[in-house]
Amino acid sequence: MGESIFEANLILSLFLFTVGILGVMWKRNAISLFMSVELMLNAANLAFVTFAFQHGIIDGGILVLFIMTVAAAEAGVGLAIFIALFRVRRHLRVDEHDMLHG
Amino acid sequence: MQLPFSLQPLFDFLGQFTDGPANALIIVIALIKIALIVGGLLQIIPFIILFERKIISWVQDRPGPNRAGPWGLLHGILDGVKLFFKEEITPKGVDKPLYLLAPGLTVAPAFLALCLVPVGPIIQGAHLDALVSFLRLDPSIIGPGGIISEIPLAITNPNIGILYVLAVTSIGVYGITLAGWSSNNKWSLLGGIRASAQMVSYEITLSLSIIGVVLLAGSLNLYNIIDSQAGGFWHWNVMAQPVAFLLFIIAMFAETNRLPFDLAEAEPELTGGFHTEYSSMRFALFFLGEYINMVIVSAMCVTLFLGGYHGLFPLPWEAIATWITNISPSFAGFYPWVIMASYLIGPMVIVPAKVGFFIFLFIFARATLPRLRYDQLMDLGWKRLLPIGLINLVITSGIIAIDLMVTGNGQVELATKWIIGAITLGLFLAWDLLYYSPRRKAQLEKDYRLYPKSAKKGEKPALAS
Amino acid sequence: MALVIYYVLFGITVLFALGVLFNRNTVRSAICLVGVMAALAVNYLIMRQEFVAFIQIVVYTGAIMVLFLFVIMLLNLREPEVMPWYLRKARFWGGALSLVFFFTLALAVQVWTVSGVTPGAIENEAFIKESGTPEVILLSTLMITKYVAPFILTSILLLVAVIGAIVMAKRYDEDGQEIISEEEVS
Amino acid sequence: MNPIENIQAYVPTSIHFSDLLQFAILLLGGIACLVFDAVSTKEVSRKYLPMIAAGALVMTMASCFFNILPPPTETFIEGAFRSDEFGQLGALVILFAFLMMTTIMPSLVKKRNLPAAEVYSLTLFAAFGAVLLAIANELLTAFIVLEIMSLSLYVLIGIDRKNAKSTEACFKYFILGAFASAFLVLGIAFLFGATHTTFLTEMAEVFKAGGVVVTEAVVENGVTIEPAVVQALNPMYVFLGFGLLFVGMCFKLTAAPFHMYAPDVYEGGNTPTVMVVATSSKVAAFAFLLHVLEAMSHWPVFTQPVIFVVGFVAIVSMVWGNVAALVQVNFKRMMAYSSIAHTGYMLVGAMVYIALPNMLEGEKLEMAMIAVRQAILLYLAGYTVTSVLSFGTASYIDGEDHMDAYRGLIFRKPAAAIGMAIAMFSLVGIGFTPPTIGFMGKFYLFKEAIQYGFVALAVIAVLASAVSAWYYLSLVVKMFMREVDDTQAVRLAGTRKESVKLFSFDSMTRIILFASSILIFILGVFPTMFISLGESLVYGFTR
Repeated sequence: MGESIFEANLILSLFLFTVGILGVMWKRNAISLFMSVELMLNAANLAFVTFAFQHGIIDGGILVLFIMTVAAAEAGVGLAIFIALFRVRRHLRVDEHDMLHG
Repeated sequence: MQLPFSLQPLFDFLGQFTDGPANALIIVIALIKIALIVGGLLQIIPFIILFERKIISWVQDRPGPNRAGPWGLLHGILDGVKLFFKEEITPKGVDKPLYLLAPGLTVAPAFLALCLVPVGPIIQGAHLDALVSFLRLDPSIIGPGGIISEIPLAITNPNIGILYVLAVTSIGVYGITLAGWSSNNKWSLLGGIRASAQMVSYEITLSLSIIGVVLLAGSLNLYNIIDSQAGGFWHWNVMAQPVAFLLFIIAMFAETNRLPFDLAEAEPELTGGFHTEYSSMRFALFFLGEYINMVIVSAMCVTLFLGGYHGLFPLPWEAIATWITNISPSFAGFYPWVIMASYLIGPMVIVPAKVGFFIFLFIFARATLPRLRYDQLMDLGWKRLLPIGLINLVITSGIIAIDLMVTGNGQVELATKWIIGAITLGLFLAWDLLYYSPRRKAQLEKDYRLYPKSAKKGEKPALAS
Repeated sequence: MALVIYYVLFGITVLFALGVLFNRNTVRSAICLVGVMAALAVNYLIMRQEFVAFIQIVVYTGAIMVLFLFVIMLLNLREPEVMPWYLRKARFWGGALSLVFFFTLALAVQVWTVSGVTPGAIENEAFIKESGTPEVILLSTLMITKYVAPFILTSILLLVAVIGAIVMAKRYDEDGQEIISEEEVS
Repeated sequence: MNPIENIQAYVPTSIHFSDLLQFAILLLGGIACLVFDAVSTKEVSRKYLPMIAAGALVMTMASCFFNILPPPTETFIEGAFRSDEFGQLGALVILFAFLMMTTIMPSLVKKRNLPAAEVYSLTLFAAFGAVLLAIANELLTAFIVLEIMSLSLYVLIGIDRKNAKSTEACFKYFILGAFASAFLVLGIAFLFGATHTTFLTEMAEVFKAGGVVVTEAVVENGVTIEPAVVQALNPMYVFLGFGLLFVGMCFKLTAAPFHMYAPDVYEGGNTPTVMVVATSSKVAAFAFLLHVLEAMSHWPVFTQPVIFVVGFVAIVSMVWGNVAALVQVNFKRMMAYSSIAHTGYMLVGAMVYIALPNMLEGEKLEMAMIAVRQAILLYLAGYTVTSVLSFGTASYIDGEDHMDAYRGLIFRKPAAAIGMAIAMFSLVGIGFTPPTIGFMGKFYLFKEAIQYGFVALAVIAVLASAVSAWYYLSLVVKMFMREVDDTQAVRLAGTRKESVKLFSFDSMTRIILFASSILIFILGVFPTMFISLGESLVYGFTR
């Protein structure tokens, strides 16, 4: 069975990544936006694990662990930033944050 | 001794549907274990509830439930029946899918974690051989050299059991959080927020206290952890990790949302918290989940710190069995029974007793301790338990590293365990008695002015205005 | 049999991912993301990366997503996402471009992927089965030898994240201007 | 040998953390800031923390003048790092901007009531991440240090939480930064899938061999069996991986199609942090990008398409950056577009860098690559010094960012106006201002491009920089020639009057500003001095 799931997994990974990009483009809520970014990171993790399994390189697992840690750190800081933004603006609707332009 | 008929044809028949009799056997064994462990626990839970009410009434000096059945034994069951037949109310304005999902998300992880609890030793080697020949099964499928070479007395035994438990319990928070969110009720929402923050905070303490044990055992497998504590209570991890044991107990209370930490449902403030809008069986599922969680964290505590299914003293069961057979020829048939007793004493006596102790602890804490305020809860979790856990971990791993370097056999010596225990406990007590408690007391006296300075000696202390 | 399970899982992952994208309710979308993460964990289990699979559940669903839910609930973001994306040309073209991106790449992967396990993988698997070395030990050995630099730097990253999160999220009381606080929680 | 046995028999060879000792000073300084703040009062920590931070930065900069890091032929810490020009000279450039930032920060901390400990420790951590990113030799390490730098900078951009603009800038920077790092990670994943490794030196071997080499060379019966390629490179994975990684890096470098956030972030963020974002993070990210390109350029298939892609991004950055800057009325937004344009110029150098291995061989190739690296580093150094001067002056004159606020600055703050004018002349570069570093940097860069046949690109770059003269010089004109127009609604810059104490951070800011305006000319007249300094630091004498 192992032989046939790589392509499917890579395509799944690309699919999740694309959904993440679409989420970043389409969503209006900052938190949904950031969730889409998390989805993209998950897609990368899936690609890592798939390659590690296909080629028998254990390293893939470790790289995934590091990326998870980075994602956790990013999430912590990001959500703190959202809270700070909410405190000054009272909402998180992305397309209404337009104080800066022109 | 053998059964009068062979069970093999049965599995051969089932094997037609499951790629061979070995798979069928695996499935049947798993089903039997699930029936015994899960079914058994479900039967016991009404009595745990009754036990709780009795203990509380004992603490409060009143009779407690005593109407239905002798000593009120039927109360728990009748409560269940009542909840089952109550009308199910779905309030207006709830987020329906999440509202229905939440109780399931509370109970399902609890049952998943139950799969891991090792209630007894692994049947393997000669004993498994004897069992197989008793059941007259094919030794090439099950037996020391067969496809199934061991039967652990736990529903499943993955290599990374501890991680599995952590993963599954971390899912449990979703039930409470979603219940709070979907109810469309501000008290419920507050309960849900509190629960999520609390569980994430205390999971860190929980993990920190577990890591020390994992270091001592050198494995994430629950059976390996228990084996590293074999040989009497002086081998138990509580001797090596007393501080971690305390931390684990505190985090255990917080993880199950039990009383000193039950801010998610604090009834004087939130009228019932996350389950305010639930009734009937949906409410009962939350209730059930809470009690199963209690049992599971108790069982994990037992597994990690109190030697699991091992008794206080190691009993040489083989020797006892041989001795009994040697008393008189007519006792020869007792040998397998004694061996069987050695396997069953864990699930039947030792584990229930130890778990029961912790259940009692849970209930006693509920009856005696006041609830924490939210900021106190966070202070305790982040400013006290987390640093203590980190320091404990650093000391433990340092001493273990020295031990491994000196002996070089990959195992932690008994003396090292005691040294770790003595040092960590000593430091903890020294910090508490010499530094923390006096300051805390001074602070409290300053804050609340229980004993004003003007009061003379011998005078009755009076509350200042 | 296992292949069927895998494709069911594939379908579940895709559905949950679409749920993340198209749900207007933030919390439901978060729950869908939890679903994606859990499904990926099962996927890792199929690929025999047990440790990574369970860490995925502990870290992503147990910590990160709970944090997301906590913030959503703390800020009480109940308003649905009004998402007339099909009306907005920029969004529409962005979406179309990404879909083209996906299909091209998927096709390319389909064409170019060397199917099958490389010899090294088969050898490894046999070795793991024979020696019975748990994967965790291999991972941890690698982590403190070959990948020691990222391992140490990760701890610094976490320190930075802690400082950053605290400084961004804490209340300011110097000037008595309390904007919004966790009072609602306590 | 089985790969897993390989792991079990892995003997750590070169874990000498002392190799990173000079950069660990930054880390220790950051932690010292936190500890000091915990044990002291607010006033005391506000007074002494910048000293700690500046001290750590100065110590690290001083150590950069000694040959501490291992030579470029060696990797260290298990192959995670490798130093070249960007290791010591690049660190010097990076830390210069950070030093400027720590000297400007105290007044900002006081004025806006910011948390001092967090500001200075995050500054030091960001510096730590940046200098390590410049020498990273492993993709994952690079990613993690990039995140250390980025997370610190996200927070520093928005540290003034009461200011809605600053918070919004922080939010935009964060979201797009996280988005970019997701691209980066997937890119790393596909490169890992193609080459089975994340170490750039090993990756270079794989690209040289054209595939993954597993078997080692064995001598059997006097016959050497060459190592065999067990798996040919999958071009799909390489291109996908590189493409995603390049997109991610373009976000960090603010190259043109991925620059959307830069103007907003530059406008909203506080000036000292924006200065660092514009300079140090760009130097570090460029160093990393060059290392990746160096590893991959050994693969002949790779060269042509990637030259096309990088060239495209370079042209778009130059053209769009310069054209959009023409219409800006806000100084910081103008600088943002200018920084996009400068990224474009530098990408021309990166393009030459990729093309080299196909043109030359052996010793000559090595010399040429060093020359291109030095040219890019010289350009980066010039850009850093100039930006430090312009942003520093802008923060020092402390007014509105609106361009009209600079009218007649020469009559109110002559020193600031002259400094700003020098910076603007240097930024223009080609055509007008020969003795400045801006000119010499561009000269060296475009010389390399023309030498290796990218004449058209060089012409476009020169034309683009000629366009840039318009908006840079119009600012100078505003400062020097226009009278103060009282009817302007804009509040005029430079009205702040404070007595400046000697030995204060304010005076240190002035000293650095003065030093950088001198440096612009020194480096402009003697650019070879800088280059030979780098050579003697990196290749001069063995350890």
